[in-house]
Amino acid sequence: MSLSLAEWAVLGALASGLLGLAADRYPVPVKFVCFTLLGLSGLGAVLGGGDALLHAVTAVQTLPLGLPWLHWHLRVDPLSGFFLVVIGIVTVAVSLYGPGYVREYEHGRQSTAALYLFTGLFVAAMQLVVIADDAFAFLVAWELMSLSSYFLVAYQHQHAANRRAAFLYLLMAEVGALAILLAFGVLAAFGGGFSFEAMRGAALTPVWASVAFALALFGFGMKAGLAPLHIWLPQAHPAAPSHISALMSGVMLKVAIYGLIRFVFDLLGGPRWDWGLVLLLAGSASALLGVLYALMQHDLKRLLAYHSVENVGIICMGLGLAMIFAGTGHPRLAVLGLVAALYHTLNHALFKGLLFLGAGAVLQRSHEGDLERMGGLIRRMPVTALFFLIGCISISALPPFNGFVSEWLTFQAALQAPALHSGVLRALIPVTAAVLALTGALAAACFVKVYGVAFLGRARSRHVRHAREVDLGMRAGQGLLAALCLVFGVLPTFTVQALEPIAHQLLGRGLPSASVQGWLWLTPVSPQTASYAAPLVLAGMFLFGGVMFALLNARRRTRAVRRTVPWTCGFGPLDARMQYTSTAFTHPIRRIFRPVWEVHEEVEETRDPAQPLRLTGLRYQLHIEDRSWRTLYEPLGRWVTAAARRVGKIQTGSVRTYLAYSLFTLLVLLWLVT
Amino acid sequence: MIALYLTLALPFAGALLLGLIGHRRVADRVSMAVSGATFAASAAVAVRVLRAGPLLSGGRMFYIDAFNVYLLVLTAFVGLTTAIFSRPYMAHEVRAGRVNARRMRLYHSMYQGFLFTMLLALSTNNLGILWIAMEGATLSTVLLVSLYRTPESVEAAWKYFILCGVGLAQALFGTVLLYFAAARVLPRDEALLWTALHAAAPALDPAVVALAFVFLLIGYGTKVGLVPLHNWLPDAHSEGPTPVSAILLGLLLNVALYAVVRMKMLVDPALGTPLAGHLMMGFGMLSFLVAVLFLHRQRDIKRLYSYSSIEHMGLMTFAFGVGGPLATFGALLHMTVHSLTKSSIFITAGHASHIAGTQRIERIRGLIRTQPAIGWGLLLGTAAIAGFPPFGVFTSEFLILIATMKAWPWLTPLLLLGLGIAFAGLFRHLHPMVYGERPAGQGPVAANMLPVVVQLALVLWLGLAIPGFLAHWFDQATHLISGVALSGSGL
Amino acid sequence: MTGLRGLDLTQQLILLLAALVLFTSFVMLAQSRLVGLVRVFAWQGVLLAVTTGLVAHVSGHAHLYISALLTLFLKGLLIPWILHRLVIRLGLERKREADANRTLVQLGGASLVIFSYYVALPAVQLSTLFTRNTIAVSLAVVLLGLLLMIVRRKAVSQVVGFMSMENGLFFAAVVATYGMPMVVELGIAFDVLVAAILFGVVFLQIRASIDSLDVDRLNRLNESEP
Amino acid sequence: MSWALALMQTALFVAGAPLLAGWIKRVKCRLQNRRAPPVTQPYRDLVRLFRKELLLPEESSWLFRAAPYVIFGAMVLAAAVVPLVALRLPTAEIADVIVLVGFFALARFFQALAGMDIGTAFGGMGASREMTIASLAEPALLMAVFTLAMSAGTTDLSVAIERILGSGLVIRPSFVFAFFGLLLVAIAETGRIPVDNPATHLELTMIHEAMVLEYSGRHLALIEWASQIKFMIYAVLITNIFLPWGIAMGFGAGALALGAAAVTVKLAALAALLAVSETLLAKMRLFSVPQFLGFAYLLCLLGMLSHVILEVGG
Repeated sequence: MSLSLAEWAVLGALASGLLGLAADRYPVPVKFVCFTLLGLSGLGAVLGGGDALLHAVTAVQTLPLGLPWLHWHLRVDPLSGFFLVVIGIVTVAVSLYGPGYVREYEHGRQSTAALYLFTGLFVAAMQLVVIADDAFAFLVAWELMSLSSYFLVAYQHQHAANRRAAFLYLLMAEVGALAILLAFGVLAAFGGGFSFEAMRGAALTPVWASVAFALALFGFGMKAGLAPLHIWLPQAHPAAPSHISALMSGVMLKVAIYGLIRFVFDLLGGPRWDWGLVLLLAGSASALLGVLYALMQHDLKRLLAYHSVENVGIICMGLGLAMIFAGTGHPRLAVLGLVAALYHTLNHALFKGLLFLGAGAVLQRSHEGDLERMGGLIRRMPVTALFFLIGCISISALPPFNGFVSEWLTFQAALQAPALHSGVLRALIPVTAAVLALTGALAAACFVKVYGVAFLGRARSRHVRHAREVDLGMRAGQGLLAALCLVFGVLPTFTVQALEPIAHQLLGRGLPSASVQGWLWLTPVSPQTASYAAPLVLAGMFLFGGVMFALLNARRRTRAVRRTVPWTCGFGPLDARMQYTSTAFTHPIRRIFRPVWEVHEEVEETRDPAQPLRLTGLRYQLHIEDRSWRTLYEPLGRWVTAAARRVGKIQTGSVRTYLAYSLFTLLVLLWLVT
Repeated sequence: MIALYLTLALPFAGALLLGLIGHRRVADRVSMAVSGATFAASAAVAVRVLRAGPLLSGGRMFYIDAFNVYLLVLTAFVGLTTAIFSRPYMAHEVRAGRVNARRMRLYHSMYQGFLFTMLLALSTNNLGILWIAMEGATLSTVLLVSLYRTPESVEAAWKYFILCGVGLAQALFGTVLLYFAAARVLPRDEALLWTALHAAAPALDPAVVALAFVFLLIGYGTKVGLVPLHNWLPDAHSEGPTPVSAILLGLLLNVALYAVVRMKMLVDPALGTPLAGHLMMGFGMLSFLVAVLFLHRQRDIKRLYSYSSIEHMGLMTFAFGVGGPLATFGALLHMTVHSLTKSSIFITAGHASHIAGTQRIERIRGLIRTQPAIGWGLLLGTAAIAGFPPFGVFTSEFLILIATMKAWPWLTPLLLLGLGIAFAGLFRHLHPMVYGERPAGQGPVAANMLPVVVQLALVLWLGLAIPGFLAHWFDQATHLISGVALSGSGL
Repeated sequence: MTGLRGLDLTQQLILLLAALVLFTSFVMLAQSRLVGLVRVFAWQGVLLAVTTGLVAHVSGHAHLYISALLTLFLKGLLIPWILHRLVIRLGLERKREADANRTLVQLGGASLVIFSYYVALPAVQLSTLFTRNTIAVSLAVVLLGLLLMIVRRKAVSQVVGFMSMENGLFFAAVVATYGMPMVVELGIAFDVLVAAILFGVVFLQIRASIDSLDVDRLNRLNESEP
Repeated sequence: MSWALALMQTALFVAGAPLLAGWIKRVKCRLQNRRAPPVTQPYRDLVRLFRKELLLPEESSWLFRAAPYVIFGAMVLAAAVVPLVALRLPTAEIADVIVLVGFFALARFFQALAGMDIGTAFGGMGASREMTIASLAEPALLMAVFTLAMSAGTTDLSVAIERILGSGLVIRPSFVFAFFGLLLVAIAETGRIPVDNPATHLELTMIHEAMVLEYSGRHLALIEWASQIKFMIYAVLITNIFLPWGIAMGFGAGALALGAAAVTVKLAALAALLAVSETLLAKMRLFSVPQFLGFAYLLCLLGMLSHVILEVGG
């Protein structure tokens, strides 16, 4: 039932892709058929995955594909079910949003066929990754996912930046995939087979297990965008069309998380606490770096991409905690960490998808990706603005929306550190928790900036001033995700219960304490330790705020509220350039955390030659670069080029030299064999 | 039996015929027809072998087993597709005045002659004939490499001729040594028959056989393009007409590697030591690593892809050297998918250079916007050769990597490094060629994309699922070469 | 190895010829004028043919007589004639080519001979034919031919080197193993012939493209320039 | 019963907040030899503001109008969670201390957005500074909270206080650090001297005021009130966590009365202390605030570590 649904979902996505090839002949019908199929595929994924998750189904099947002695194994279990649901939800939203969004590509010189084809392949590949049950099928699906998304990143290839981004993306995807392949290779070597079933039985020596873990962490971390392997992410995600960015940021990163969980918790047979520590530290690092870099961006989609790095970091912190607890024999707490991580996975898919869709809407209507030129959109695009606000609140982890719940759970997991024996861990974990707190606060600051600069205040450019609200489908796509953000924020108890089968599958126990006091109260560890009644919080907010509103606005219906010019120290009329820009907004933070970025700042003063004291013009330039680029990636590139140059010298072009090579080789080999 | 003789006779007759009428307009159609017939005949042979197992012809001159039957078919097939491709391509060259009718006659005749030598080398049972066929392959293509008579092409032809000639001379010396060793345990007239030698291999004298293998490895390795004997390869492939490059890359290298492996199969039981395997691993790894670095500094599109061929031949040689069912199976599969992919890449690359009017990479721009079929063909082909699923190259590389992981774990980082660098080297040049705006005054050209489509489709098919009979052959060949069948070893 | 005492006259003659063939290789290394080079090459061919004949006489393999004639015709007459024609036609007969340090090359050649003897030892132990250690000689001839190709810059002399490599091979085939099966012999002979003709053609092409036969000027296709 | 009590306590909290503010003003004036306004002055201000006409800046959107209610709602909700007079009230279970911090963050979020909505330089400036300071203060606050939570084994305030009470009078080094850390954070978060001066209207120095510059009438009243509540929450947190004695464990009238009295005394004392410090200190430059908060963060970290190392051992 669930597996067949999942397979139908894959087929649906494939069909949508293949049908897309006809887009040049019948643009409009093909468009709608494609997105309908995509939506159905998403729906199928949600249903199939949901069935597997809620009823803890495990179904396996073998397809006559692949190598003759290694057919493709498929399998649906609660874990893959959960990720199917995640994929499905965002896919549905995208399929609602897409038809409106691709309109701007229809009249470009680019045929939309490629767009539809690779979108379908992309979704199908992601769904296939999570239901693959042997290394070969997994890798095929995985690479297909990378490849198709690469073509989508390169879709608008008339811009050189996109081409560079696509190249970098595919290169790093390839390297990561090779690492994953090796990780599977280790397991296969010990387990004597490529099917996950055989790998589960592999009895690894600790050293080889750690090697496998390191390879997997490298490979999946590169895809998930863990710092400092994140470098491709902020370049590739903005380059793709926005609904694809939503899929990549919202879902593809999650598929990498899935791979990590599947590999460490399932195949590798039980995590170890030191791996968990590594993951925890890596997670904290990329959470903090991600948000700090995001703060300095003024390209909306780039900024969102950096926030993906941050959120992946948070997810990995949860996983790391789970591994530490599991490795030190506290399964109950391990479950808590795992649930927190999975919950945040779901949430990030929702709000990051929502935010990218919103960014796409703005981009389509105002043709502006740069915050510095936006402003006042809340009046031009009220609905999009509302949904985007919900996204901002959720990602800033503010109650009562969903982002808060998962971070709260992560905190709760971290606060259980005293249960550990090792004093080092006990001291270290709370510190990482504080890092998480810092991250959350900075994220809030960042999204105040985004929303304030983009949607509030006055428009900073003509296009933005004349932007119009997007069409119904696009609004529906955003609305769906926004609604889910609220639902999963207000009903955490059910969500946690729904996640329990996964915990049972991976760690052998659930989280019974979470709902001992009924659906209203979320009490992850015990009612005594911590409790959170999200529905009551929502109700309370409405109660107190609403009561006040009612009290205060009951009278005075008669006279309309007067509007006046705000106070500007008496300088003439207010204009848009008086507002704080995004660069200005983050200036204090830039001063405080200066060493983190590579900041190039220069001020050019032009003075009146007649009287040198008079300043006629002032030009301010600010470039902020990613440090890891300079310190890690450029040296690598230089090394390869240098090596290539050196090797090139052997090919002199003189045939006599070549003959000498031949003679020399001959002599050496003869000498070797005798 | 008849089918086999036909497979050999058709291209030979074709060579003679086209030597007479090659300058006529119908020549290209005749060439296509002959190649098609050859392909059909080879397919018949394949069916025969599939039904009745290995086929040893009367007089034991020819021997077809699981190892060379699919190479036979593959060779005939690539010969056919390339012939199809060469029709519009050479027509364009004639129009452009780069070749005249006389040279077209040479071209067509030699094309068939080359196919004949390839098929002969594959199907013969006699190591001496094998050598003769290999030499014949060189001789028949030298003048094709220098067909354009540009200084570069002549230079390339010279290097090709001299280096391969010297190499093959060494191979002949190896053959003589082998004969010298075999003549003591076998009757003189059998001493060069591969079947007899294979049967008597354990009795051969190790020392002499080791010597012989060195000469054979260097000799045929020169044709495989193993570093440091590879220097002729990029020149010959970049300067000749593209169809010639396509068949040289797609077929000649395979056949040379086939010869090396055949020798290894003789040497291993004779020596009882993994010497041959280790030598091949060393050469393979060296070629692989050096070639991937070369990729980065290319300025000529066909040179670029010839270096990628060196890389892949190195990988296969390495895999055969590793031995064992996994690696051998992977290498056999890799031979197939590589020649399919690479020849289709050369087809598109040829058209691309026609579009831009040059082979210089920095002048080839905006292919997708100019002629989507060619742009996408090149892009997908390169993605396939770079080892992206669902294309078959991924499957073979997967097997090879896993096998290396099992046998020589500390060599895998080198392989990974190489694959990464190779990927970067290919795509850094590919991106500006296929993407971007279409340059002013650049228009589409007449092209027949059927071969590309068919070949890439085949590669895709092999990536998704390997058909039973092919898998069966691969498995038998694996059993022949490595002594263990993959199906038995259990995946 | 047992001394020469055990061998009869013809066998001793064969060994002498082997020595002579080796000697001609050295002479080629020393010979700097193309015409002279070709001439020495012709002599090598003739010696080869004579050797083959003698071996045929000793071993009583009839087909070796054929290959002896073949050798005489091809290596002794035809190919040298073709090369000579080419040299004349390309107007190179007066040319002396200045190559690398003569004595150094000779020393290198000598060390190659020693090396090939060292390499061929196992084969020597194996064989019971009286001509066994001629393998070392033929290997030396092959290597010397290769050396010649490396040190000479004129295309013609490279071809001569190549052909003398072939001679070495042929010498090995004949003397060490009393010749290969007939079909192979014929095939090889055919290939050599075709090769010789093709060389001629390529010469003309080279000449046409860079109007010289200096192979060092054939270096446009390289990777070393930035 | 208990719910009624909880609501009453919340009401008391909300009603008492202005009083605390008035008390501080009064003490300060005394210390600075000025004529002090009556303690009830804040109430009068609020009432006057509620009466006054509402003016909106021309460019402002619905968010500008909604913000005051969200802020006020969040603050009252936060107030409902904090045990003022009695423990074991059901409202305390709605949210633990982390959620409390979340409420503050929510209020701040909307405050800052409202500041940016009007499209003047001041709004942006205030928002930027507020978010900067908050992003440094919040982790410090959470560190202090974590110290408490880990030593009490819970993040639920009333349970924590109960356990601290139960453990009797023990001097915990971690608490000493956490106390001072929390104090500094509270000063920064509630915009008191030396971080911010609630009384100033000099544009370049203001932080909190800059955001609410355009608010008037009932909106302004709500915001002022909310900030008074916030201040009181911090005060109550500090007093009831670190010196919980006197708080009512049961719902008996006597216990409640005692609790009320106790908390009043404690708050008055704390407020006086604050007033003294505000009189002695001067407002610091904006960019020395990070050092100030860094110090607070350090204190909280030390508290945490000393808890882990000295008190748990291992």
